[in-house]
Amino acid sequence: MINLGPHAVFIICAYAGVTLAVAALIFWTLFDARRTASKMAALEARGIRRRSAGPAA
Amino acid sequence: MTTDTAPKPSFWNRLAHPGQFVALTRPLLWPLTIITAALFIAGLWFAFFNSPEDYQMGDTVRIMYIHVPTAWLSQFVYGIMAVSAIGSLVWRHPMADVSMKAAAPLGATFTALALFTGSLWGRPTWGTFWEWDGRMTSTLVLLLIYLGIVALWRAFDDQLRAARVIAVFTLVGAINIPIIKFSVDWWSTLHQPSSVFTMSGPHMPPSILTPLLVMAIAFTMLFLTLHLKAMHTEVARRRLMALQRQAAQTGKTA
Amino acid sequence: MSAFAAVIARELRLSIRTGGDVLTLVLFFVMIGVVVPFAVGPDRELLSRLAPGVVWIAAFLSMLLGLDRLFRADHEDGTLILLRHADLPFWAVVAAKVMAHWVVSAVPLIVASPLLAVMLALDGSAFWRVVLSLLVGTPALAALGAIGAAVTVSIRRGGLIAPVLILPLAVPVLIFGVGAISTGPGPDLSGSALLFLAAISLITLALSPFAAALAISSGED
Amino acid sequence: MSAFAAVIARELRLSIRTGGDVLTLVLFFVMIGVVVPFAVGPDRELLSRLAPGVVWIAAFLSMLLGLDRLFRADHEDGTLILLRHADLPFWAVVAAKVMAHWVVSAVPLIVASPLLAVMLALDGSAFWRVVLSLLVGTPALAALGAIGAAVTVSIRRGGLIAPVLILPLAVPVLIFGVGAISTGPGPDLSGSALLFLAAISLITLALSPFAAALAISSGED
Amino acid sequence: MTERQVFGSLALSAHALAVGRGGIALAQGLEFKVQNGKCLLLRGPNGVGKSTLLLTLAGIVEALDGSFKLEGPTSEDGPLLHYCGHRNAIKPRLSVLENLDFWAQLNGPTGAASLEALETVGLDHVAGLDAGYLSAGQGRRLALARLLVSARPLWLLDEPTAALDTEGHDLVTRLIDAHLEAGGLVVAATHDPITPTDPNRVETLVMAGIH
Amino acid sequence: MTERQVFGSLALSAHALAVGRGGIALAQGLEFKVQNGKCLLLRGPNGVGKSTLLLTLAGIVEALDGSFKLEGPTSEDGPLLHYCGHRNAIKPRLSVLENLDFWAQLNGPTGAASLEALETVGLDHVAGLDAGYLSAGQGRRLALARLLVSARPLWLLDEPTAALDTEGHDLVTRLIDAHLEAGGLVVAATHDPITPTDPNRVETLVMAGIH
Ligand code: HEM
Ligand SMILES: Nc1ncnc2c1ncn2[C@@H]1O[C@H](COP(=O)(O)OP(=O)(O)OP(=O)(O)O)[C@@H](O)[C@H]1O
Ligand SMILES: Nc1ncnc2c1ncn2[C@@H]1O[C@H](COP(=O)(O)OP(=O)(O)OP(=O)(O)O)[C@@H](O)[C@H]1O
Ligand SMILES: [Mg+2]
Ligand SMILES: [Mg+2]
Repeated sequence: MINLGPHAVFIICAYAGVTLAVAALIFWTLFDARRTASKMAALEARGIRRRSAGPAA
Repeated sequence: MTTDTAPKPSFWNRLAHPGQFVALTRPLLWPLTIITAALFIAGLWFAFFNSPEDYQMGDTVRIMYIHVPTAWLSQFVYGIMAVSAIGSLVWRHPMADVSMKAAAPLGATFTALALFTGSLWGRPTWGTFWEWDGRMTSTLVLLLIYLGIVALWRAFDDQLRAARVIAVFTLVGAINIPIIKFSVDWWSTLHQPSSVFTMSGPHMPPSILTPLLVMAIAFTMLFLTLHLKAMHTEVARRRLMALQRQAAQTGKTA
Repeated sequence: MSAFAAVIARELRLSIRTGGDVLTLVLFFVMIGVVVPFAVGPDRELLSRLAPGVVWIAAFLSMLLGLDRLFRADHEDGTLILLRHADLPFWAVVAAKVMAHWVVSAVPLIVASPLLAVMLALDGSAFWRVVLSLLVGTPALAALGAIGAAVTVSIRRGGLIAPVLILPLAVPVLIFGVGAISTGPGPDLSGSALLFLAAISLITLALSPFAAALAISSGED
Repeated sequence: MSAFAAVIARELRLSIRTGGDVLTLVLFFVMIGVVVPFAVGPDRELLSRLAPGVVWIAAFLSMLLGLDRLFRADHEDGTLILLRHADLPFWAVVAAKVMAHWVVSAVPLIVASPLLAVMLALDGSAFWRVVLSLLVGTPALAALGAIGAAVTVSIRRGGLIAPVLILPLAVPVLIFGVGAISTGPGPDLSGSALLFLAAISLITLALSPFAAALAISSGED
Repeated sequence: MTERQVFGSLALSAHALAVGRGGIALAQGLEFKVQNGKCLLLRGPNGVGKSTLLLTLAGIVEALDGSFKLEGPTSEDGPLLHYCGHRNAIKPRLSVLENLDFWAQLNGPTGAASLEALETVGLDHVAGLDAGYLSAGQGRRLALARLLVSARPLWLLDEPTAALDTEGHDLVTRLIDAHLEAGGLVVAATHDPITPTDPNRVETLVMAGIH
Repeated sequence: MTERQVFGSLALSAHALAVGRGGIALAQGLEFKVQNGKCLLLRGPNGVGKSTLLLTLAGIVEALDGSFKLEGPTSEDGPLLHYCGHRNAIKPRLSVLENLDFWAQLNGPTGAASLEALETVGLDHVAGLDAGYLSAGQGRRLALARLLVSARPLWLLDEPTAALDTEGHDLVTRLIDAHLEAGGLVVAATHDPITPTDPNRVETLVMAGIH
C-alpha cells in the first residue's frame, strides 16, 4: 500500500465510509427488488392476476 | 368539461407503459453494472497509485476523488427529480412518478456522503469538522429537503396520488434551492469575512483532473444503474400493491 | 370579489370563534423570550446581540404551529371538495385563505414583537427594524406554509410533516429577516436585506396560491 | 391488563402506520438546531451557550405539535365515547394513551439529541446532561400535554388552545430542564435542577390521567 | 322469557325522564321499561332528541330531570352496554381486522371471534384492507361488528341502518333478532323500518318534542 | 321539455366510463345520458362504487377509462354542478345561517335567499344556533339547503336522505322534483326509495360491481 501521509486516518475513514454507504445502497436496492419479486410470486401462486391480464383464475 | 384519456405521443406511449419500460430497459442493467465497475476500478487505481499528492493539500487530495463526485451527484439527482416532476405534472407520465420516487433516497445518500467526506476533508485542511460555510451549509439544507421528500413519500398511502403532490413540492424546492444557496453565501460572508480556504476552481493539474473525472463518471454511472434498478422495483411494487388491494376487495384467494 | 371577501371573512370569523389561537401564538412567542435569558444568563449585551435571531426564530416557530389548520379542517369535513366548485377559481380561494392566515398568525406577532424586543434588551432603532422586518418577511412564511399545508393535507394525521417540509425552504427568509434587523460590525447591510426579504415575499406570495391549489387538487380524493 | 396493553399497542401501531412519523419528529427536532445558527450567527462559543435552551425549546415544540392528536382524532370519530365504556377504568385508558404518547414523541427525541448537541457545539459532559435532562423532563411535558389536550377536546374548541393552557405550566419544566444542562457561571446547580425536574415529572404523571379523564368526561358529549 | 337466556335478568326503566342538551329540555316525562328480550324503538322527526336520549342512557349526557336505571346487574358484571352512535369510531390506518381486534381486547373478547363477526356483517373479504378505504356502508357494518365481539346485554343503537343497503337492513334485523333471542335488550333510534321478526318483542316510543 | 325551463339545454353523458379508486376499477363500461329535467338514480350494494362515480363526475377523482362530458354549457356559465357528499361540510363554530350565507356568497347567490332556503328545509327555527349543535338529520338538511342558495343545473347527490326522517324523505323528493321541473339534472346515489313524482323523469342505473 502506498504511503498516505500524516492524514491517512481521514482518507481511510472517508473511503471506508463511502464504500460502506454505497455497499448498503446496492444491498438495499437488490434486497428490495428480491423482496418485491418474492411477494409478487407468492400472490401469483395464489392465482391472483391483474384484471387487464385476462380473466382472473 | 370533457374528460378523455388524452392520446399521448407514440414515443412516450411506449415508455409510458410501465411494463414496456421495464422490458425495454432490463437489458441495460448488466452492461451498466459492468461499465460502472470498470470505471470504479480505473478511478481507484488512478486515485491511489497514479496521482501525485497536491502541493498544497497533500495526500488529503485523494478525498476529493470521492467528495466532488458525491457533491456533484447531490445536485444532479435533484435535477433528475425536478425533471421527472415536470414529466409527471405536465405529461402525466407514469414512469416520471416512478423515477422521482426512486431517486429521492439515492439523492439523500449521496448528499449525506458529500457532507461526510467534506467534513473529513475539512478537519485536516481547516482544522474543524464543521464550519458554517456557505457551500457546506447549503448542502446540509439540501439534505434536509431530500429527507423531507423521503418522509413525504412514506407518509402517503396511495402512491399514485402521492406522485403529483410530491411533484409540486419538488418543483417548489427546485426554484428555492438557488435562492437558498445565494442567501447562505450572503449570510456566511456577512458573518465570517475571512474564509480560511477558498475551494479551488478547475485550475488543477491533469494528473488530478483525470482521476477526478473518471471517478465522477463512475459515480454517475453508479447512480444511473441503481436508479434504473430501483425504478424496476418500484414498478413491481405498484403492481403488487394493486394486486393486494384487488385481492382484498374481491376476496379472491384462489 | 365578494366571494373572495367571503372566504377571508369566514376564516377570520372562524379563528376568532375558536378563540385561543391568537393568544397561544402570542404566548408562545413571548415564552421564547422568557426562556432564552434563562439559557444564556442575564448578560444584557449578549442578549441584545442575540435578539434579532431570537425574535425571528420565535416568529418562525409560532407560524409553523398554526400551519396545519390552514386546510386540514376543511379537508376533513368535506369543505375542500366543495370549495373547488366555487364561483371563484380555486387558486383564488387558496389566496384568500393565505391572506387570512397571515392576518391571524402574523399580525399578532408583529403587534407583540415590541414586548419581546424589550425583554431582549433591544434599543430604539433596532426595535423599529424588528417590526419592519417581521412585517415584510412574514408574508413569505405564510405563503410557503400554505404550500406545505397543501402538500400534506391529504395525508391522514399530517402533524409535523408540513413544518419539516417548509423549514428548509424558509431558510432564506430567516437569514434576510435577521439581516434586516442586525446591523452588526462593518457596513450596514440591513437595507439591502430588507429589499431581498420583500422580493422573496412578493415572489412566494405570487406563486404559492397556484402551487398550493395544484397540490390540493392532485392529492385530494 | 391486556386491555391496557391493547390501548398502548394500538397507539403505537397508529403512529407507526402514519408512516415516517418518527422520522418527521426527529427531522423537526434536528432542523431547529440547524436553523438556530442561521438566526444567531455561526459563532461556536455562542451556540454552545445557547444550546441547552435550544434543545429544550426544540423538544417542547416537537412534543407540542403532536399534542392535538392525543385525543382529538378519537373524539372526532366517536372513539372517545366508546372508550368510556371499556372494560377498563377510563383513567387507565388515559394513562395508557399518555404512556404511548411519551414513547412515540419523546423517545425519538432523546435518541436524536446527541446529534443536536454536536451541531450546537456542546462538549462531552454537557452532552450527557442533555440526554439525562430530556429523559427526566419529557414525561412531565407529556403529562401536562395530556391535560391540555383533554380540556381542549371537552370544550369542543380545536386548534391551539391546548398549548395556551399548558404553556404556563410547562415553563417551569423548561427552566429546570435548561438548568439541568447548563452549568453556567457560579455554583453548579444542575444536580438540584434535575431533582426538581424529576419531582415535577412524577407529580404530573401521577395526577394527569385522573385530571384528563375528569376533563373529558365532564365535557359535553 | 326465552329458552336461550344468556344474559342475566335485567330491566332498563325510565321514570319521568327529561333529556336535553345544554340545559334545554328536548323531551320530558319519558316513561318506559325494557326487559330481557325486548326492543324499544325510538322514533320521531329530526332533532327531536333521539340521539340525546341514547347518550343519556349511555351515561354520556346527564339527565335533566327524572331518573332511569338498569335493574338487575351485580357490581362485578362490568360494563353492561354497547353504544353505537352516528360516528363509527374507525381508525382509517388500521386494517378492518385490527380495528375490530382492538375493541375485542378492550371490551373483553366475550363474544364472537373477530373474523367470525366480520363474516356475519359481510366484511370478511376486506378484513385485511385499511379501514380508511371502506365505503360508507361498509364502515357502518364494521361498527355493528363491534357489538358482536363483546357480549353485553344492553345495546343502544343510533340509526344502525344509516348508509346500509337493503341487504344491510336485513342484517340489522337479524342481529337484533339474535340479540333479543339471547335475552339481550335493545334501544334503537331509527327512521327506517326495522322490524324484529317477533312483533311482541318490540315497543315503539314516538318522541314528539315539547314545543 | 318542460314549460318552466330555467337552465340552458344540457346533457351529461358517459361513454364506456370506468371509475375506481387507487387505480383499481370498481365499475366499468358505464353508459348513460342525463338531460334537462331528468334524474338518474344510482343503486347497488355497499361498496360497489356509487360514491366513486359521483366523485368522478364531480371531477374530484379521475376516470380510469372512457369518458364523460357535460354538453351544452358555454364557457361563461361558471361552475355548473353542486356536489353533496357523505360529509356535510359544516363548520361547527359558525351559526347555521352563517354557514349557509358563506356558501351563498362563495357559489354566487343566484338561488333562494338563505333564510328562505332554511325555511324550505325546515331549519329556520335554528338559524341562529351554532351548527355544531345540529342533530344528524338537521346537519343533512343544512347541506341540502346549500343546493338551493345557488342555482346550478347539475346536482350530484350522495345519499341525500341519510339520517333524514320521513318528512325529510319527502323534502328530498320535493327538492328534486322542483329542480327537475326547472330543467335541472340530478344524479343521486341512494339506498332509500326516492321517487320523483313523475316516473318518466327517472332512470335507474343499477351498479353491480365487476367481480
Ligand atoms: C461538509 C463539508 C463540505 C460540503 C458539504 C461540500 C460541498 C461541495 C459541493 C456542493 C461542491 C460542488 C460539487 C459540484 O457541483 O461539482 C463541492 C466541490 C468541491 N469541494 Fe467541497 N464541500 C465540503 C468540504 C470541502 C472541503 C473541506 C474541501 C477541501 C479542503 C472541499 C473541496 C472541494 C473541491 C476542490 C471541490 C471541487 C471544485 C469546485 O467545484 O469548485 N470541500 N463541495
Ligand atoms: N379514499 C379511498 N381510497 C381508496 N379506495 C377507496 C377509497 N374510498 C373508497 N374506496 C374503495 O372503493 C370502494 C367503493 O367505495 P364507494 O364509496 O364508491 O362505495 P359506495 O357504492 O358509495 O358504497 P356505500 O353504499 O357503502 O356508500 C370501497 O369498497 C373501497 O374499498
Ligand atoms: N352537543 C350539543 N350541544 C347542544 N345542543 C345539542 C348538541 N347536540 C344536539 N343538540 C341539540 O339537540 C337537538 C336534538 O338533537 P339529537 O341529536 O338528539 O336529535 P335526533 O333526534 O337524534 O335527530 P336526528 O334524527 O336528526 O339524528 C338538536 O336540535 C340540537 O339543537
Ligand atoms: Mg340522531
Ligand atoms: Mg357511498
